[in-house]
Amino acid sequence: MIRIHCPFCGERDHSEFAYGGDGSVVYPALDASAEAWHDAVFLRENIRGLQVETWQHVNGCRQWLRVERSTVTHEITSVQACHPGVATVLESEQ
Amino acid sequence: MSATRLSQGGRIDRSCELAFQWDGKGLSGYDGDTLASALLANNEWVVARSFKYHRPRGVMSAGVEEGGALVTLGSGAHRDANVRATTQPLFSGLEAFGQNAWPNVRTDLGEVNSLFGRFFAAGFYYKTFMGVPPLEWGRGTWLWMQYEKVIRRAAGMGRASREPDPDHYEHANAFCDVLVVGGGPAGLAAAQVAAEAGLDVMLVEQDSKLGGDTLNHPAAADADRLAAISALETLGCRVLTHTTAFGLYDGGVAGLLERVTDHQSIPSVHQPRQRFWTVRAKHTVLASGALERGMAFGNNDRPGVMTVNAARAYMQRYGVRVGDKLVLSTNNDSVYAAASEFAKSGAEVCVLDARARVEPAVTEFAEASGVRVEFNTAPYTAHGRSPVSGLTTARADRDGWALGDRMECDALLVSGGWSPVVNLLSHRQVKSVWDASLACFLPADTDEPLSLAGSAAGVWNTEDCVRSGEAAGARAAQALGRSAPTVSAPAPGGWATPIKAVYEVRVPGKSEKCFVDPQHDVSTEDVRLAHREGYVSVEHMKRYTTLGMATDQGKVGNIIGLALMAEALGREIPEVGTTTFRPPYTPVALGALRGRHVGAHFRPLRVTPLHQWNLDHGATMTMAGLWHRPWYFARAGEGISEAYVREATTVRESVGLVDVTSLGKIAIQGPDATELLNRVYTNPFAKLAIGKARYGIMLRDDGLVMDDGTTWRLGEHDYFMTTTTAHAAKVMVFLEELLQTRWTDLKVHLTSVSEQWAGVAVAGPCSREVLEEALADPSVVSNEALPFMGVVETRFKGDIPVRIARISFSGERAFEAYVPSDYAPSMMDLLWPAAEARGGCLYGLEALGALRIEKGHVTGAELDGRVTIDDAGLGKMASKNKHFIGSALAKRPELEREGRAQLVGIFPVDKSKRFNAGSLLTDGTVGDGHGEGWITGVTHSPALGHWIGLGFIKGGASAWHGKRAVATDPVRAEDVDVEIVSPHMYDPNGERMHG
Amino acid sequence: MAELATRRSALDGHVPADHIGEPGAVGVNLAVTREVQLWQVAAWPDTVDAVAKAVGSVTGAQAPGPRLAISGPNAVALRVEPLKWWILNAEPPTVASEQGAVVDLSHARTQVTLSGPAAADCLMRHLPLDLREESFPVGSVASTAFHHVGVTLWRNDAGIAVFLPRGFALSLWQLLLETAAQFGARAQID
Amino acid sequence: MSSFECTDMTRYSAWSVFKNGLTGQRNWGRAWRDPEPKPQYDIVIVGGGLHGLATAYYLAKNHGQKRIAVLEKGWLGGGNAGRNTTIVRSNYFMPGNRAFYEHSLTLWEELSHELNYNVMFSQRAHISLLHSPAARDAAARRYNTMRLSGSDGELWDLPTLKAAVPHLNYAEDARFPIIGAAVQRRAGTARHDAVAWGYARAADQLGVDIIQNCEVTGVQRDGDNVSRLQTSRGDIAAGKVGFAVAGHTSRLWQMAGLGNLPIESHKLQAFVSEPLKPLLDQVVVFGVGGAHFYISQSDKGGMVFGGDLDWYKSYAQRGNLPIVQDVAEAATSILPCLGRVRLLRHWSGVMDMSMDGSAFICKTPLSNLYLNAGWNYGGFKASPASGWYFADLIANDRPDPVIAHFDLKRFERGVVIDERGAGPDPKLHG
Repeated sequence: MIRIHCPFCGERDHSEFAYGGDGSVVYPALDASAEAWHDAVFLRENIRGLQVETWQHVNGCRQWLRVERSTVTHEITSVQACHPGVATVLESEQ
Repeated sequence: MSATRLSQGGRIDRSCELAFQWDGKGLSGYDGDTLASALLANNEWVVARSFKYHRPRGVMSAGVEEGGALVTLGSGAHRDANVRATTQPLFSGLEAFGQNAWPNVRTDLGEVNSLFGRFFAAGFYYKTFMGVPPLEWGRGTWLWMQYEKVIRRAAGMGRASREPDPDHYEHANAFCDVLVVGGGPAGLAAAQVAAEAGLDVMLVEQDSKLGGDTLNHPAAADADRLAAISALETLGCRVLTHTTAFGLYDGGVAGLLERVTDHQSIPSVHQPRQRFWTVRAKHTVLASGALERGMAFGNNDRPGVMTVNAARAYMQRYGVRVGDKLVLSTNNDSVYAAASEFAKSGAEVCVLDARARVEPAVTEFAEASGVRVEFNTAPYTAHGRSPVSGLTTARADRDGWALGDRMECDALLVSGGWSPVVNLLSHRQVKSVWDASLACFLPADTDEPLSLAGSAAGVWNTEDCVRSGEAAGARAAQALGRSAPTVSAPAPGGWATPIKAVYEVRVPGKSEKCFVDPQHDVSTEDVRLAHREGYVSVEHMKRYTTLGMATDQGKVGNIIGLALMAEALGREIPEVGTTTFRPPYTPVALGALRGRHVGAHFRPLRVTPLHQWNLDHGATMTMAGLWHRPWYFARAGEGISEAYVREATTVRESVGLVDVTSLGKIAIQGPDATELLNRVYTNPFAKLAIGKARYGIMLRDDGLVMDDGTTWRLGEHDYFMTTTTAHAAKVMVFLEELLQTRWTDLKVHLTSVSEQWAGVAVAGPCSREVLEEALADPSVVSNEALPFMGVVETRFKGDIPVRIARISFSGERAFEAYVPSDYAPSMMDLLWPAAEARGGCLYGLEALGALRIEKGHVTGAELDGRVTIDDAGLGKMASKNKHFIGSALAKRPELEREGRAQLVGIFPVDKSKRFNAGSLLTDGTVGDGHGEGWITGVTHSPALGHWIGLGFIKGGASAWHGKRAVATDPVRAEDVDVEIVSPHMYDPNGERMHG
Repeated sequence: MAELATRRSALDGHVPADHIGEPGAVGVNLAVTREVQLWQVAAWPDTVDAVAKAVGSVTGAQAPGPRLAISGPNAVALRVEPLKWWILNAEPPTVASEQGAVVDLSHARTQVTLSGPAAADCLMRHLPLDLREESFPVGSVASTAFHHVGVTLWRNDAGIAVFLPRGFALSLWQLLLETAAQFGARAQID
Repeated sequence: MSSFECTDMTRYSAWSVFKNGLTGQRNWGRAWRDPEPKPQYDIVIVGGGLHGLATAYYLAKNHGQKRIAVLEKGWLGGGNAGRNTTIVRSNYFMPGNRAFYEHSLTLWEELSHELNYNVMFSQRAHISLLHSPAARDAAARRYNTMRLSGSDGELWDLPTLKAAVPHLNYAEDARFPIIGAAVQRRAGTARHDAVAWGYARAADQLGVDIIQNCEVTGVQRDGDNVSRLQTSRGDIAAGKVGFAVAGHTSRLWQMAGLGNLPIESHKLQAFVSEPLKPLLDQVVVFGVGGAHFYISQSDKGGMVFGGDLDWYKSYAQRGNLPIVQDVAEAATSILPCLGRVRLLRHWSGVMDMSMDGSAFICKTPLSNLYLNAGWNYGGFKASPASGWYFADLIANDRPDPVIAHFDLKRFERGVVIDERGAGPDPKLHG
């Protein structure tokens, strides 16, 4: 069990969360080219080591989180809310 | 020549005699016995047969490492195969049976296999059984499968019941600061120090009692053990016995198996049989002990050959001395205390020490007790069958071993050294480190919050183990920010004389069957054969010989195998490798792992607020994802076919009511709600008026269709979206992802209100009248007040709030009405009498399907994740004037190619014929086998009076005009000529729903 | 139907009247709340303070921070998400859409309150949360997974209240009753 | 035959087993040589798993290629070859996949004879349980496609299923009652390690150098050409290079300076129970209510089973508890007698999960580099055909029409070969 420190809920089992995917992907604007969309949707760096990824605390506070985690040891080094406004609110309240 | 139950000593309760059955024979033991100790006390030496050669097997250990005494427990649905007799507590009425033998373990005809043992070397089955012998003529797999039937019957150990397991199990969660695995001296000390530092400590012990190896010492030494236990009690430490920490996982999480009732004669029906704990600990102390291993010598698998410490356990803990004449074979100091205890109890004891000499202090005490010691000596082969009656020794000489003398004995006790239990560390993929001076793998350092203590860390003496435990407890406390006295951990080891590495006793020019893995009948020669054939990496050796793959996962045999391979390769043990132990440490019943999530509770059932109401009104349910939904409402004499045709007909003729609660519902609120919808739907949403609903399609990022539904505008910044039942959760998550990760500037809140609102569709020409009768103000649903796609928030009679949209899935005049869930039955009690009075009906999913197929409306059967919006015939809903999710990638060439399969309607040419969903559409030829299209749904159309279908076919209906198409269905052996038509098979202009 | 319609809980008809399981003392009491009143009030990141004030004005106490509930003289507020509160047993405040959003969830959750000496143990058989008094004292709020279903918990003076999504409530209730049997249990609805 | 010692024992048979039994098993030679790497090969296959070994074998056998090496960083078959649930089937239906997996199945049927190594392919039938009319119709489409393209496939009604597998959970109050099954009788299981060893031995006999403990640490390019591979055992020059390193493809790809791939590495757990006397004669597959589960019994008697991915990206060969629970729930819900059966081991393998659940056997931006990757869950059953078509691609420098869409550009073109219809999310393609 990976334990994820949710910035709102505290440390929880990863089974409460849903894995999103590679958090470094920047999705292009809706009017961007098919090539730009192809790269964002289909291509992955597939890092072996520390990667930024998204998880949603789907059975918790429902926040999408940006998690830095090793894909080898599963160790997590940082977690924050993806939404910058939410991240700010949580920082001010912790 | 027999084992003796001593009249005193041990930790059994002689006042509590327990009757049990062994292979149909009534025997008795005492409270505190294991099945193994009770069998030994009754002189039952042969308790099992080996996997391959069916050699007789007896008790070889007193613990979880047991490779011999595997038995079947219980009968009927309670039958439990491959139970270790050595860890099964005895209880009154226990029934046990020998397994893998016929007619029984004492006389097993399978033993004939032993005669052919020379042909059954490791991996022989890879070389034959392919075809007709002797040269494997033939083709295909048929012959192998005939051989395989015989092989499968011979393989396997015990026989599992085929009846459903009648017991129940449960999960439990726990949190603690420190989890201590193992309740021996080190574990008890670690727990005490950590608890004294103010930490929340949990200690788990697989045995029924705390104390670890001290339970195998004379009972007089019990004072320390009892003091340690009571200290933990005082400190409030949580202690679980009968509980195995079976696996260590990420994040400091351990899996434990608590055997709640396995040791009870008549358990409470309310207690689970076993409990699977998931423990999250901030720090874990592994004080999991060490296992004594044997040596490979001739017939070392015979009943009566066991480890020294096992024999000590049987005497000191269970009051059973395994023989009057005992030969102990050792290469280390650990056996001498036991030897003197055996001698003092009246046995004749001889120790064969493989070493040339030892420190006098080691043997002094034993010799004073009458123990005879011979140095430079080891067993060459055991004699006798069951149990052993003697042995021939080997004497160490310059080149290795030479044949020695013959000796008599009742039991041959062996100590080939000790292996720390590093299995849980191995679960963390920490490789252990070979220590040549101690002849064992020691735990390596790790960054994880783990400490090793006691003999698990290679510390051999009890006093040192206690200190090692204290040091680990203190380390845990300090790591968690508590103050604790600093205790220096003792170095590994502790024997006065070094161990002599002896793994195999082999005399040049002689060969005996010597076992490395007794459970799988892997011999020393098998390991050497693997070497000759090039299967030399540790993993290849393991897989080729099956060494270490039996139910003990090679807890004691692996090291001997590694040593033999190292010798064959002329390398050191660490160069051959270490094996990775996988969880679980000891096998865990699947029942425990599933807990209560089985049968009807395999997945939670989701029901609508109308569930009971529907059942009360005759619904037959079907599943839709996790939901139960009404399938059809049969009246007397009707089956599903009659019922749905009647229901669909009634909807077209008068009115029907259907529970649509399971649709996903999302409240979309905020100043940017409109913008969000306009970006995610393919069609324009920017100008939807308040009080209006619109049908919308969403694509995935890759441009294929994700979902459809309607969205109602309730206010300037307030929308109510419905999704399909199947994709409700997925759509919600996707929208949340968009708002929280991609479009964080949009001010929109999403709330799932699926559970808040119960919905019913009222469909049919009389639908308005039915609603009018139920509404407080009937005028709100007039054609003028509520035109097609209009939305109104109003009240039913009885002051029930309701939101109504005039939308239609059936093609009839229809409304969807949603009320807060707790009011759903009341709503139906208003609507149903009004519908019934007009000859209306309740309808279910089957009729819903019939109605939508007639109209060519798509559902999940069509929107299967591989179709474009054009394929589904909805291309006109993709706006050309805006960009939306999926719009970029929807334009990829293959997705816009001419001639793609398009949504069509399907009629049989002969209108009396039916055809099946799942049929392929062909042009009458086999072609490339993929057909020209496929059929997604069929129904008997009440409106058209014949079977119709929806499906996809290359080029769509226009390309097939006047051409022959066949609905071909080889798996149901039906071919039907069909006509390809427009998917809008009924009322194509939609006149019926607008009136 | 001239009279007012009545609300029907998801667990109506599924609450056994007799002692459940192990005879003797009652380890767990399970009480179903028949009529839940629950409003969700949401803020935007830059209006959290203003909405907190509005929530406070309804409950008569300060709006709770993350993972907490605060009972005021008029009502209770639970902080369930970074930008969301639940208000129990009161009408919600008026919040303009520039400030936030309000939505009624009164019928979306079924409330079951567990009390008695084994209440936390019983719940921890299913929930991966540390519910022992010292880790989850009165006033604590948490959301977690109960057999793959998202649920919200709140410890108050009466026990541990669990808010179950209505459609799953019956299924999860059955699991709770099965588990509670080993402790000896009573159930009630009111 | 180069340096291989050719004795009359080279050929495996009942006769050779008998003779060796009489002579104390002393005359068996090595199953494959342990050669030192040569400085140069015509073709180097990176990856000594099933796909790499099969490729080398078919390059030598079908295409007469010489001077071939297979480089394996650890021990042969130590990746997913040794960590799968051994199921072989061809019930794929998307164009390309259909013909590919069917070809694989026909190769499996003769593989023991072909390799002279008993891979124990047992055609014990693959039974996918069905729980709703909609699921039955979806299966019908798939199995009809199989039938129409020359494979076998059947729909079983409940009585037929009950007769074949009497101890499934047929209770009416089961959470997902069973209504029937879709069955491929020619499908079954094989002995996974034996396949690796059999291909290795057969390739070795055709002169292929199989080099273990040889990790590729760098890919040296000469423009659009791979010139040499840096390895832990020295540099090796190669005329052509094939990558077949499931789970680690992205790493090699990036070593070659080629950027990103439509692949993520995920881990999939596998499970085996204690050995038992025969309890289940078929492969049974269960997929409903978000669950996914498959089970069979090995010849040794262990129940071998598995479920979904662990749902998050990982290169760690170890699993986590939620899937252990999920799998136990499914196992005991469909086979209620398994409640008392004990799990002996669980472990995990690293999968190349692709964006559409389908594989890649294709040319690459480099003129002499070829890619074999993206096998998702399906790698074991695919290995014979994978080797067959990959060898053909490398030897002839053009894809066979069957693998026309197994290329990296298919996402740009918009080709849909998504068996599950799950869309571009690797974790959903289990």
